Parts: sequence; C-alpha cells; structure tokens
Amino acid sequence: MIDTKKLTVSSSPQIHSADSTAKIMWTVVLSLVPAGIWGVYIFGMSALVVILVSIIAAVAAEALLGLINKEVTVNDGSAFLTGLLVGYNMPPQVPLFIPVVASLFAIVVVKWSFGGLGANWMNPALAGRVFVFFSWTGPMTKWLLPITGGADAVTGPTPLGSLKSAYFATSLNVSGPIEYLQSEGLPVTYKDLFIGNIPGSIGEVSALLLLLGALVLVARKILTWHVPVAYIGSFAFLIWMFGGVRMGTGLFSGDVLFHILSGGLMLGALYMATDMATTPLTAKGNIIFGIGCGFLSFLIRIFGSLPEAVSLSIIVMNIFVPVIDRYTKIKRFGYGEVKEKSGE
Amino acid sequence: MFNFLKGLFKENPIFVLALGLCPTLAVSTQVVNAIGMGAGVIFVLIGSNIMVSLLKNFIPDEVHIPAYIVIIASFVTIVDMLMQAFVPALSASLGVFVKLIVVNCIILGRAEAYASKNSVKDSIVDALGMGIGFTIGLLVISLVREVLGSGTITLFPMGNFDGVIEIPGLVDAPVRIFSLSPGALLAMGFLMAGFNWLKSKKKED
Amino acid sequence: MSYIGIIITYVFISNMILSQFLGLCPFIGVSKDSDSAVGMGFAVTFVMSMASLVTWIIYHGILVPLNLEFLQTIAFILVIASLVQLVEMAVQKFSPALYKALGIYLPLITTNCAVMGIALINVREEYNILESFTAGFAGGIGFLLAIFLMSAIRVKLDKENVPRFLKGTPIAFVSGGLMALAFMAFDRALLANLIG
Amino acid sequence: MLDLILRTLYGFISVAFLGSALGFGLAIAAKKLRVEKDKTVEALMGHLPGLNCGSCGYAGCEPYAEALSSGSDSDITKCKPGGAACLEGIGQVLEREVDTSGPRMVAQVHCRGGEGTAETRYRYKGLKDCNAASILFGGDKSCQYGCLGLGSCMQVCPADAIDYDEQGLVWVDKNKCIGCEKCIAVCPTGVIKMIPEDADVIVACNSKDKGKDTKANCSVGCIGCQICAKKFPDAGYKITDNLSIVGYNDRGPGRADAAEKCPTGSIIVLDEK
Amino acid sequence: MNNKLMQMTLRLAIICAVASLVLGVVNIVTEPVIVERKRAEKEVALKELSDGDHVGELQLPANSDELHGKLSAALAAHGVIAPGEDFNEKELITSIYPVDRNGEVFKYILQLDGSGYGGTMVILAVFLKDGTFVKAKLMENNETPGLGKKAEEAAYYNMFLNTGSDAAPLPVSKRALSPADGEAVSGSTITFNGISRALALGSDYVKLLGGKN
Amino acid sequence: MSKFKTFPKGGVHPPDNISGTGNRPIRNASLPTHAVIPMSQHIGAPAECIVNVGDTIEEEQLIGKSTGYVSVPVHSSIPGKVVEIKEIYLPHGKKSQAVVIELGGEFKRMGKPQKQSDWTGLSEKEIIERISSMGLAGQGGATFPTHVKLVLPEGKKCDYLLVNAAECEPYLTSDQNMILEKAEEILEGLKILKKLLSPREIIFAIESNKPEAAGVMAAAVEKSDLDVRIDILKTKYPQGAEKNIIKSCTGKEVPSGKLPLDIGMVVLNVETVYSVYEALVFEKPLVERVVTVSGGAVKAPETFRVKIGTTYRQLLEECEGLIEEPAKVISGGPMMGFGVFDLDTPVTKGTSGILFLTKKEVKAAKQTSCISCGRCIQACPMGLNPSDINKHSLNFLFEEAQDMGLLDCVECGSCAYVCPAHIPLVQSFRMGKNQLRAIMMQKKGAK
Ligand SMILES: Cc1cc2nc3c(=O)[nH]c(=O)nc-3n(C[C@H](O)[C@H](O)[C@H](O)COP(=O)(O)O)c2cc1C
Ligand SMILES: Cc1cc2nc3c(=O)[nH]c(=O)nc-3n(C[C@H](O)[C@H](O)[C@H](O)COP(=O)(O)O)c2cc1C
Ligand SMILES: Cc1cc2nc3c(=O)[nH]c(=O)nc-3n(C[C@H](O)[C@H](O)[C@H](O)COP(=O)(O)O)c2cc1C
Ligand SMILES: Cc1cc2nc3c(=O)[nH]c(=O)nc-3n(C[C@H](O)[C@H](O)[C@H](O)CO)c2cc1C
Ligand code: SF4
Ligand code: SF4
Ligand code: SF4
Ligand code: SF4
Ligand code: FES
Repeated sequence: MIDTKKLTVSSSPQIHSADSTAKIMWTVVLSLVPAGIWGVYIFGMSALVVILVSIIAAVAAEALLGLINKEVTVNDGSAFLTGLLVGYNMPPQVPLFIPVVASLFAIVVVKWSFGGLGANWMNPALAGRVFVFFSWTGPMTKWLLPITGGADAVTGPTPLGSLKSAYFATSLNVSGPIEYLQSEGLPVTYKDLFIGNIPGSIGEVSALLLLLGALVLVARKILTWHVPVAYIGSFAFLIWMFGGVRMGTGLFSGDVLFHILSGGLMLGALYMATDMATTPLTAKGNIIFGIGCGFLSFLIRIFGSLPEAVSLSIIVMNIFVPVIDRYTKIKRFGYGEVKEKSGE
Repeated sequence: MFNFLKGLFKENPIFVLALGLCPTLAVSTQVVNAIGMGAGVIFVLIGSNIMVSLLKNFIPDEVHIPAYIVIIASFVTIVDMLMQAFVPALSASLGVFVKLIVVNCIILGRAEAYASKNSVKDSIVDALGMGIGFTIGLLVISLVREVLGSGTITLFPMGNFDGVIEIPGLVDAPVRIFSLSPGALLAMGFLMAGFNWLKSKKKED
Repeated sequence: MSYIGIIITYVFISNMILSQFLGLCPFIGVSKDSDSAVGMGFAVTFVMSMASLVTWIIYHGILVPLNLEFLQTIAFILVIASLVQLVEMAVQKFSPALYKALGIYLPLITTNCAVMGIALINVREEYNILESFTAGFAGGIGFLLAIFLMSAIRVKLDKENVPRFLKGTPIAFVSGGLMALAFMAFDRALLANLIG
Repeated sequence: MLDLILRTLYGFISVAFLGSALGFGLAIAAKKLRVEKDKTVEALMGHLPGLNCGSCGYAGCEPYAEALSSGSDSDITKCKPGGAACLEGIGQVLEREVDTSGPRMVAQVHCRGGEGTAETRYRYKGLKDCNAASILFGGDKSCQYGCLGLGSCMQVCPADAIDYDEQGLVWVDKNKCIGCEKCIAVCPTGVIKMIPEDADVIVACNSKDKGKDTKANCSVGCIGCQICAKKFPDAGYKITDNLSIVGYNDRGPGRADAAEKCPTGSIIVLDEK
Repeated sequence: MNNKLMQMTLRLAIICAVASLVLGVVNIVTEPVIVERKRAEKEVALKELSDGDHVGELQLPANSDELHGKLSAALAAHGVIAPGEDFNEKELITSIYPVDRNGEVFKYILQLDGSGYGGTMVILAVFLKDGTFVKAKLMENNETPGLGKKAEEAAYYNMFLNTGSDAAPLPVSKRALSPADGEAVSGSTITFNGISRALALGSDYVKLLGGKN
Repeated sequence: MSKFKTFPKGGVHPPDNISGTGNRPIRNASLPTHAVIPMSQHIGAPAECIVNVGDTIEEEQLIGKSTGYVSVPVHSSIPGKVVEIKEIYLPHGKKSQAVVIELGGEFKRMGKPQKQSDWTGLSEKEIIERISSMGLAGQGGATFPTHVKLVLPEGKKCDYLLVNAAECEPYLTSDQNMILEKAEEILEGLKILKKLLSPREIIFAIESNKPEAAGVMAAAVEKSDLDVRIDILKTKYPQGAEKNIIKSCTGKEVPSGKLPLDIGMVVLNVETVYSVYEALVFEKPLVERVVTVSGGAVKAPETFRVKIGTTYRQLLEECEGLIEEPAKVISGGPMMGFGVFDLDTPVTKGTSGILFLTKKEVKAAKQTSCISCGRCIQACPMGLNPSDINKHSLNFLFEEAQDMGLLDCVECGSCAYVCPAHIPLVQSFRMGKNQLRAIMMQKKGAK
C-alpha cells in the first residue's frame, strides 16, 4: 500500500507556506527586469553587455564556491540577483573588467568569506560597486547621454553630478537644481527624471519602472514599507530643510522631487536597502535603519564630495545592523509591558 | 636555531600572534617601506633585547615597564633621527610610524617575555628571528598591496634602475583600494587565512 | 579647527582605526565580544584623553622651551607607560570590580598605538591644550565606536558558518576592511563643506 | 655646537628628573597599592594547556585553575587535553600523587554503517544535527545504536579531529584528537568511545540488538556470532549484549586474524599512522 | 627614607638619564645634517622655480587693510570668492620670494596653501609681475595617488599657462577649462579647485604688489 | 476583520482545508481486531501495566495503573485477550510499553442501553476522583492529566473557565463535528465543571471559520440555564494555543513560565469537556475519541469515533484507501502533528487527526541558510526571535537561547511555516530544549 521507507519524516510543522528563498529571489529579479530593459533601450547594447557580464561573473563565482563547499546554491537566485544589481549599478559603457571585479568582490569577498547566503553583513552588490568605484573612479564616473548608445556614444554628466560640481563653484544664482541645469545647458525636467530620460547607472534611471516593480514586491509581501518609507521620508524631509542651503536659497527650500528622483535613490531605497540579509530583522529596526540611510544620503549628497551618497550610506548603515538588531527587541509574550531582561 | 625559526613561521608575529599590526598595515603600501620598517624594527628589537637582557638584574620589577620602554624609545629615536638625516625619503613615507615602533607590541612583548629572562646571546637570536619574521610578513603584505594597489614594485633606486618595477596592465588601472586602508585590512585578512591554510597543510603531512 | 570639527574628524573622518591604522592590535584582539570591546573602548578613551593632556604639558612645558623636541618619543612614552601603570594599580586597589572588567586591557593600552599616536598627532597639528584633550577624547570615542561595531559584527559571525581558514582573526580583518570601505564615505571634503 | 651640547645636558637633566619623578611615583604606588596575586593559580596556568576548550567543565583554563587552587574542585584529572604532562604538573603544584601510567586515550566512532550498508526506516528531512535527528524516532537508521552521520561531533570538536572519510563515514583522526570527550557528550547514540591511542583493532559497531535484527538492519554490524571470541580465545574479544568488545590490555595472538574471520567485517585493524 | 624605594627611583632615573644622554649625542651628530638637508631642499626647489635667477629674501604678506580691500575686490571679480566672503591672505600666502634679474624684480615665487581632497596642500607658484602664471610645484599634500596627486606633475600646470593677467583670468572652475582639460581633471575636481583658487589668489596678490621689492 | 477577537501579535494563515470533513456526521469506525494500547498516552509518568500476556480483558477494564499525581490510568477499549506486551514508538518519537489486545468476548457497554448516573450528589472531591480514575487526559493535544488541572490550589480562584473549541489546526474537524452532535452534552459537562471550579464566567471560544458549530452551540446555550459567553475568534493559527486563546478572549497574558491557573484561568478542550460529561454521567473511561482522517492522498476523508488502540492502517482502509502516494503521514494536525512512518501506530487519547498529505500539500523546498527576512519574528505568537534562537541553538549556545526565550516557545510552528529558507526551526527548538534539560540535570547533579 504505502512504501513506508519513502515517507518523509520531519519535525512539525508538516506543511509550509508556498514561499521559498529561491522564489523570493527570482521574483525580485523579475520585478527588476523592466527597469533593465529601459536602461538597455536608452543606453544601447553596451548596457546589456555590462549587465550580462556582471551576472555571469557573479553566478560563476557562486557556482565555483558552491563546488568547493559541496553544496549547489546557484539555484536560489541570490547570486543572480547580486550580479544583476551590480550590473544595474554600473555606468552603461564601463570597461567590462570593472563589473567583473565588482561581481567577484561581491560574491567571493563580501558574501562567501562570511559563509554564503545570509551570513554576510554588508550588501554584496553595493560593496562591489563601492570597491570598484574607489579603485577606478574615472571610468566609474563617465556617463552616457540617453538614446546615444552605439558607436558614437556621447558622454555627459548626470544631473546630480553636475549639480555637485556646482556646489564647489562659489556663486550660484539660481532657484534650484532644475534651473541650474538649464543654465548649464543641460535641460532636464521632472518628467525626464521620473521616466528615466537622464544619464546614470543602467538600472537606476527609471524611477517609474523601479516603483512599479517594487509595488509588485510589496503585493507579494517581499518588501515591507518600513525601509523605503523611512529612508525616502527622512531623506526628503532633510532635503527640504537643508537642501537649498548650498544652492544659496536658504532653509526650507530644497528641491525634494529632484533629489528623490535622481542619483539612484529609488534603486537604493527600494531594492538595496531592503536586502533582507543585511538589514535589521524587526520593523522597528528597519525604520531606524531607513532613517539612518536617509540622513547619511542627505549628508553625503549635499555636503560630501562623493557622488556615491546612496551606496555609501547603505553600506555604512549595514555596519550598524547587528547593533540595531541587538537593541530593538520585540515585546515577548508574558513579560508585561516593558520588562527587559538585563544583560542581553 | 629553533628559536630563530620559530619567529619565522610557527610564531610569526604578524600572521600568528597578530601583533604589531598598525605599522604593518600602515606602511605596507610600498615594498621599500616594508624593507625600511623591517630594518628599523630589527635594529630596535636587537638593541633593546640586548640592553634588557644585560640590565635584567639592574631593573627593579615594579618599574620594569617604564624602564624597558625607555630603552626601546631610545633606540627608536636613534633610528628616527638617523633616517631623517640619511634616508629622508624613506623617513617621510614611513611618517609617524617610525616613532610608533616604540609602541609596537612585538618589541615590548619580546623584552618582557624573552629578553628579561634569557642570556644576551639567546636574546639576540630571538630578536633576529622575530624581527625577520616581522619583516617577511611585512614584505608579503606590501608586495600584495603594492602590486595590486599601484601596479608597481618599489625598491631602492640603483644605478640606472629608478627602483620602480611596473607591472604591465595593472599599472595603468590598479585596484587602488589596495593602497588605501580598506585594502590593507582585506589583504591582511586573506593572507592570514592563507597562512592558516598553509599551517594546516603542514600539520597534515 | 573648531572643537566640533575635531570631534567629527577623529570620530568619523580620521577614525583612529579605520583610517589611521592606529590601535589595531586591541581592535582585533579584544573585539570578540561586546562587553570586553566596550570596556576596552572606555579604557582607551580615558587613557587617550589623559595622555593627550599630560603629553601636551610635557611637550609645551618642558621640551619646547628647552629645545628638546628630539626627546619627544622617549618622554611621551615614559609618561604614557607610567600613567597606564598608575591607573592600573589604582583601579586594582580601589575598585576590584572595575579592575576585573577593565584590568586585563590596561596593560595592553601601553602598547596601543592609538595613545602614542594621538600624542604625536596633537604635536603635528599644533593643537592647544584644550584641543589636544578634545582630540584625545574624540579619538578614544572613535576607537570605541569602531571596536563596538566590530564586536557586534563578530558576535553575529560567531553563529555563522564562516569558512574554516577565515574563522577568528582573519574574518575580523575582512570585516574591518569592509567597515573601512564604508567609512570612506566620510572624507575631509565632507567635513570641510559641513563646518566650513 | 655649544648649543647642541647644552641641550643634551638639559635633556639629560630633565629626563633624569622625569624618570626619577615617575619612578618614585610608581614605586610608591606599587607599595601602597600592592595587591597579592594568587601564585598557585599562576603556577597551575603554567601547566594547563591553555586551549580553553571547556572539556573540564569550566569556561576555560583559568576558571579551572582557580577552582583547583581554591579547593572548590578536588578532581585534578579533569583536563583531558593536557595529558600526562599536565596532570603531573598540577600534581606537583598541589602536592598530590598522580598516576600517569597508561597510554593517551582518543575517541573513535564505533560504527561503519552508511549508505548501502545500513538500512533506513524513512526519509529524514531536517536539520543536519544528530541530536535534532534523534528526536524523530531516534533517527532514520533502522539500527538505533549507530552513527547518524550528521556530524554534530565534528562541530563540537575543538581540535578539528573528526571528519568524513573517503566512504563518507564519520571518523576520528587520532593524531589530532586531544581526548576532550566533547564528541562523546554530544553524540546522542553513544557510538563514540575512547580507545587507547595505540589501539590495534576496534569492533566498529555499537549494536546491542540480537544478531538477527542487526543483520536485518546493517550488513557490517556485529552480530554477536562469537567467532572472534571462540576461535581466538586469547585475543581479548568478549561478547556482551550481542556485541563483541575488545580488551586493549591483553593483546593475545590472533587479534588481527579475528578481523579476517569476522563474517560481517566489523572488526577493523587500525593501521599504524 | 625607605632604602628600596630610593634605589628603585634612582635606577629608573639612571636609565632615563643615560638614555637621554645617548640620544643627545646622536642628536649632536644628526641634527646639523637634518637642518642642512632641509635648507638645501628648499633651495633646490626655489632654484628650480626661478630658472636660475636670483631669489631674494623671504617676505610675508603686507599687513594693510587697503591691500586687503583691493584683493577682496579682485578675487570677487574673478569669481574666486563670493562677494562679501571673508578670507585671510596672511594664512593662505605663507611666504613670498621676489626673483630679480640684475637687481630688478620681475617675478615672484609664492608659497600658497590650498585646500584639497586630503586637506591642506602646499603649492610653490611663480608669477610674472602682471600676475601671469609661469609655473608651479605641489609640495606637501595628501591627495590621492592617481587622482589629485597628478597635480605633482609639471604638465598639470599647462592649463594655467598664459593666464592670470588681467586680459586672461585664471580658470577657477571646470567650466572655464577646455573640454580636454576638463576631462583631465575630472575625478579630481576638488584638487583642481583648491589649486586654481590658490593660484588665482597668488596671481591677484602679485598684481597688487606691482613689482615692489 | 476586527469584529472577531484575536491576540495582537504573530500568527499565520495556512489554508484551513476543513471543507472535506467539516459539518459532517461523525462515523463510528469499525472495531479493531487487535488494539494496541500504549501505557504512556499522557504527559507525566507512564501508567504501570497490570496485565500479563494471556489475560482475558473486559471492555473498559483497567489495564494500566496511574503511577503518581501527574499520571493517568489506562483502560482497555475492547474486550479480548492480551496477546503481546511490547515496546512501540509513539508519534512524538519516544518509546512506550503497549498492550496488544485481541478482540474477543462480550461488550459491557457497546450496543447496550446506557445507564445514567446522577452526578449532582457527588462532592467536589468525588468528582475529581472520578475524572482521575476514568483516565482523562486533555484531548486538545497536550494530553495533560485533566484532574490535575481541575484542582484549584489553596487560595487560588478560578475566574474563567475557557472551553477551547478553536480548532485552529488545518484539516482537523473533530471538535467542530463533535459540537454539532453533542452540544447539549458538552453543556452538561460544563455544568459539572462549574460545580467543581465555580468560575466567574464560562467562555466558549471558537474560530470564525466554523459558523455552523458556533450557531449550534449558541442555540444550545440559549435553551439551557447555563450562562456561557460565546467568543468568535479570528481564524488565525495558533488561535487555539492556550496562552493565545486566553489573550484573545480576556486580554490577559499568562506570564512567562507561569500556568493559566496562576492568573485564574482553566482552559479545556471541548472534547475533554465531553469526556468529563461521559465520565460522570455514564462512568465511562476515556477509551474512544474522535479522529479526523484527512489529507489530499486519502480517497474519502472522514471524521471517526475511534476505539483507542486502533491502528492508522485500519482507519486508512475505512477511508477507502489512497488516491495518491502520500509524502507524509501525520499524527495530529499539520502544524503541530508528528510525522510517522509506521502505519501500525495506534490512535491514543491525544490523537486528534491522521493526515495523509501529498507532496503538493507539504510544499517542501530546499533548505537554505537564514536570509534574515524576519518573517519568523512577525509570525511568532510568543514574541520571540526564532531566527536568532535557532542560530544559538545550532551553535550549542543553549543557555543563551534560554535567555532569549527558548522555553517560552510553544512549538506552534508558525515560524517554520513561514520561513522562506525552510529552516526546521521547531526541530531546532525541540532539540535545544532537550539539550537544555540535560544541561540543567547535569548542573543539578553537580550540586
Ligand atoms: C578614493 C578617492 C580618492 C579621491 N581623491 C581625490 C583627490 O585626490 N582629489 C580630488 O579632487 N578628488 C578626489 N576624490 C573625490 C572624487 O573623485 C570626487 O567625486 C570628484 O572630485 C568630483 O567629481 P568630478 O571631478 O568627476 O566632478 C577622491 C575620491 C575617492 C573615492
Ligand atoms: C509540569 C506541568 C504542570 C502543570 N500543572 C498544571 C496545574 O497545576 N494546573 C493546571 O491547570 N494546568 C497545569 N498544567 C497544564 C498546562 O497549563 C497546560 O494546560 C498543558 O500543558 C497543556 O497545554 P497546551 O495543550 O496548550 O500545550 C501543567 C503542565 C505541565 C507541563
Ligand atoms: C500551538 C498550539 C495550538 C493549539 N491549538 C489547539 C486547538 O486548536 N484546540 C484545542 O483544543 N487545543 C489546542 N491547543 C492546546 C491548548 O493549548 C490547550 O492545551 C488545551 O486547550 C487544553 O485543553 P485540554 O487539556 O483539554 O487538552 C493548542 C496548543 C498549542 C501549543
Ligand atoms: C528585496 C531584496 C533585495 C536584495 N537586494 C540585494 C542587494 O542590494 N544586493 C545584493 O547583493 N543582493 C541583494 N539581494 C539578494 C540577497 O539577499 C543577497 O545576495 C544576500 O545578501 C546574500 O547573502 C536582495 C534580495 C532581496 C529579497
Ligand atoms: S558519531 Fe555521533 S555525533 Fe558524530 S555524527 Fe555520528 S551520531 Fe552524530
Ligand atoms: S575527537 Fe572528540 S575527544 Fe578528540 S578532540 Fe575531538 S571532540 Fe575531543
Ligand atoms: S514555534 Fe516557538 S518560536 Fe516558532 S512561532 Fe511558535 S512559539 Fe514562536
Ligand atoms: S523566517 Fe527563516 S529566513 Fe527568515 S529570518 Fe526567520 S529563520 Fe531566517
Ligand atoms: S601595533 Fe598598533 S596597537 Fe599593536
């Protein structure tokens, strides 16, 4: 009747929700695809090559390390996702050795040194991005103008980049970023920023498609609102308060919309500050984490010299995650309202 | 002989004892610095080991740390002044870390653990072993860092040779992180892991 | 530079450990668990503040007037070593509990580059006595911050499946490297723009 | 030049002054603030191996030394990894007689049943941890005495002495084993037992089932057939609870021959390595 | 008094004293060498910058409100500082060496402090009397190799050549550079800003000096 | 949503799968030819076997004697002959002695007219004695000796008597069907308990996905003179867990490490209440119970009234066998039940269901390492951090795990159910608790 030797015996619970690590990872990958297609559409085939190369490097590294560890882990999709995000974070025409190094660094050093999936405490894709940014700053800060892909590609600064240079010029006489860019001969509208008609990293430009993808993830309960809302909210507030200071327009005059839609903030806040492995476990922890990211992004973007505000603030906050997790305890059942056990 | 070899591998001050890390990481951006630093440390180690060993009965126990430290500091200052006078370029690139040899944990450690209990001759051997072990560690790290981080190997200029070997390919686009602080720590971590691996290989044979 | 500037500098931008490479031995050695790490951090902060003060006095009170700058190293280290030993003895005598918590780290501080380093930096930057003290204190806090964050990470890593050869000290270095990578976010230009 | 010499003199005086002041201060402090250190603990620490492995039941070597010194623990044999030298040293410090005869003991897994040889009852799905698996009917093996093969012992072994061998079975490397017995404590089936380092053979089975049941469960298990004990009466084999036990002190003739004759091959000759 | 105590004190004092004595002796040997070396180094640098012409005595910026006012106006006009922004030329110009040929001063070498990516940079720069930039050398600095450190190369200053006079102002922002030069400083804008501003200050200051000795 | 009561934090929503067997009459399973009756069917000391092989046994004869206060006697469910006494595995993985009885002889009760006895004259002590001697153990799953629960310690008062009819486990419908058929009897049982405990209020708590049962109960309460508050609870697992149901109904929290009684609560499963009724009104020991046999692999799922000792194999046959090879056979509900591999395992006092689950229903996936998603924390009704406790437990840091609340874990499985990494968290906690017990024993031994 039944071959009892083939019955599975395991500890309770005996059934499981339909989700799995692999399902989550591949869903995130899918939700990112539209933004990537857009990037390839406006920057040309070189962008596609960069993305593919990043993914291949990441997956190959994962497969190799899996071989050493006698455990096949490429199917779980996390390495693919890391590779994809590395690719999305590259300028469209970057020399190909750079995404390769970034992916290898992400997978080998940042992820597997610590024991693989979930053991890493820093976001692999971002650490890879920052690693190559500091190593090869020049190529990492060369951008393509939209719809110029192909042989005669034209380079130009990102909106945020040229604004940043403006901060170092002493006298600005404009009301805000949009006007400044106009005066520089780089006219950009909010609509351009929103749909992604601007120079930038391949996957970061289209705020619209990123938002749509993230909505899918929210619906599938893969993303919770905590990090994105805390991150973007605190960032927007600080920008509104102080963002105008360096434009010379004083307090409470920051151009929130411009800053939210530019510089990869969307990609960072929706997809990279939400990487489960490297963010706090609890809702409260995630809100603290998000606010930290928002503050640092604001600080670096407005006062720093580096164009890497989003990447850097997320990996700086990654350092704080173990500490945040330690001090954001949930209330345990049967412990009264506040009673905390000491010495934990 | 055994004492000497011990410092090289089994008790390598950098990879095994994890001591003297600051200068190791700070000055290892160029091979030439590593050589200079290593020479300085060997000099100070030998000098202070000799003096501590000689004076072991003279120094009262209660103040032995200040006493040892004064001895070490003197040798360090001598090295510092000599470097400033005669190899100014090296002195400049080692910067404050020459003075910091004084707090290099290895030196006080050897004075305490070894020289204060052993004869002058043995102390010299110990100092040499430890010093060379330290220098070798430093050399390995600086080689990795300079090759990756700058694409060069900087040695002393001699005759026509300007002292810099350039690694084709890397020199134009080096992995600059390795010449900065994160690269130092990363390189150190992986070299140490490699060292552990070597050790376990040895044990198995 | 303003005092706030000094504090930001030595806590974040020129963090003793993550960008200056000072005090790495205790950073690696005593960061296995958070209690010791914090103990060490406070001990270092205390000694760094005191040492900054005392060495400033020795330097500007004795060495400079007598043109004896060449005796800087020996004088500084003598003072620091004695200070540490005195603190150690006093704590041991008067507060055995505190000694149990801190005592084992105090001797380590004598050979902690950060203490000597801040004394030398104070001279190099030509700080006045209060600035020196502030720098010493901020340097200590920077050390405390780094070692505390590091300890939390290491405690987490203890429960992860770190590859065998990387376990322990090597993975601490790798973690330190990644921390330093992130701390490159705080550069001097940021400070300059922030406080003018 | 004169200036330089004068400065040297100043330096001489001021540093001598500084030194004497600090020396004086420290000396006084040392006198006033003197706290006696426990000499016995220090002496004991000198003999303990310093592995802090915890097999003595204390958090590390120092707490054990303190316990011995204060007399709150009188058992001086608790540090297994220290071996004879350590025991002798402790004995000296505490002025106690010690018996350090006998060979060093190491752990070994007394089971060679694995895939293809040992039967399983069901498909196990769960943690790779022996104690966790043993919650579920004592594990998936039909034999209740054997090695579950999930490697909890490997995880606790402080000396990395345990690993899977070529056949994928758990095996202790006697050269690395420090004899701390942690693996024995963690193993839910009790299949790890201490043997002398120089052991020549072991009966690599732990099954106390009747021969028939053992045979049904595992093709390499000891079925208690008595061949070893009856055919080689001087070789030191004895059957208790359907299981052959080797004595390590009387190594009579025929020990290795018994291994040849064992119908299931559960007696294994250990090679001299 | 306790004998042991005295002995301890004495012994430490002796060690300290002997140590300092030894150091003193080494110092007697090395200090003159060090001092001489430093002097020679600077001399070589100045000589190189002056192209063999005679370098005059060291001067410091004049302490005059009038000069300061004029300088402020000039700098604001050249876009180096914002109108109304304060600055202190005495901190930024640390030394001035007039260079003369046959007794007549025709250029100046200025030691300037600029702020770069890694903090203060020390620049030695040469200007003609009318403020035209001649050449410069980056001395102490903490810039990044491969980026800001490029400013240590002599060729870096080609983009400033023939600028600085009233007719051709020094480029103080990337916008004023040719596309090729702009590309070249890209990635090290901060270093460029620091250097160009320091040079602009020097140039304007020299113009005000107007060849006085 | 908010119109139903619930506990505030945690919980999961597995598909309930009760439509197949719910709201259907309970069928009597045929008698077992061989009943396998374990001596340990409850929490606490196993009963002591007092029969020998060869003995002839009557229906409901005492075959196992209670061996202590926290222990219950065992009765034979059928008449017959003892043919074997052996060690068997029980579903929770531990071994127990079991008596095998071959059916034969005459039934005392079955098929005969029932003789009612009047309980109203009994004293409280006599009621407890009766409950104890009839072998009652909680039928909600934990099989805790019922009489122990019902003795109020000196100075303690019972504020609420809570009837747990939540039946939050998916697939299980035995409580539900029981209510539909035996509402009045259950109320009678409550009257007995009211006399015993004199609670301030009696609460009948049931999940919102069983409106018919709730309706039947409400109608019965309407007709009776007993005051019972009916609480409809939000359908959410583990609504039926003791501490959570108390929180849902009364807002009170049983402090960590304390028992419900410490805050004046007694919680009993409906079937336990029914057994109390039978014990007092018919003097009937606990020898049969209601069992749901279900799961996607079963051809005709059904709720049965089953003699204790009946094997799973027999019940499966009564469901007309399988339509598909099952991946798992479960004793109990899918969330807290135990997987078994031996179809000759008998039904015991605690067996509420037997499930034959298909691969599709199980939804197993490859285990990966923890990705720190925090879902387990969100799901845990006890406010624990399962991810972290698991990591401690797997690294042998059991005492640290205890500080983090390992012992507060009720093993509800919510965490492991949602964990996308498919980490067997509950297994880890059970192992951790075992190890912790060993450590504590060792410590006690050392002292
Ligand atoms: C590791 C590192 C070193 C840097 N070093 C310098 C430097 O030496 N000089 C400089 O001006 N900027 C330096 N920067 C700053 C950035 O390159 C800065 O973004 C750039 O100056 C402004 O961007 P842009 O020049 O492309 O407009 C450095 C940045 C990094 C990450
Ligand atoms: C050791 C132990 C002692 C208990 N003592 C009592 C008791 O005195 N009174 C009581 O009402 N319940 C007592 N209980 C029962 C528990 O409150 C609880 O009802 C039982 O464990 C089953 O709960 P569950 O099915 O939610 O797991 C005890 C349980 C255990 C394990
Ligand atoms: C996670 C969990 C879920 C439970 N679900 C139910 C349930 O649905 N129905 C029930 O009667 N008991 C359930 N219990 C058992 C109760 O906690 C409690 O033991 C029982 O209601 C006590 O009654 P009893 O002693 O009559 O069994 C559950 C226990 C746990 C730990
Ligand atoms: C919502 C979400 C966001 C993720 N973001 C990143 C990311 O930013 N970088 C990355 O390397 N991996 C990301 N991953 C993949 C995975 O979590 C990551 O590789 C782990 O950090 C590896 O341990 C993400 C996964 C999810 C589910
Ligand atoms: S010997 Fe024991 S602990 Fe080790 S793997 Fe086998 S069963 Fe597990
Ligand atoms: S094999 Fe066992 S006894 Fe030997 S060292 Fe490892 S854990 Fe200890
Ligand atoms: S099994 Fe334990 S830890 Fe997991 S959710 Fe339930 S109570 Fe919480
Ligand atoms: S649900 Fe699973 S993967 Fe997520 S945090 Fe908990 S244990 Fe980790
Ligand atoms: S060398 Fe710097 S602290 Fe040890």
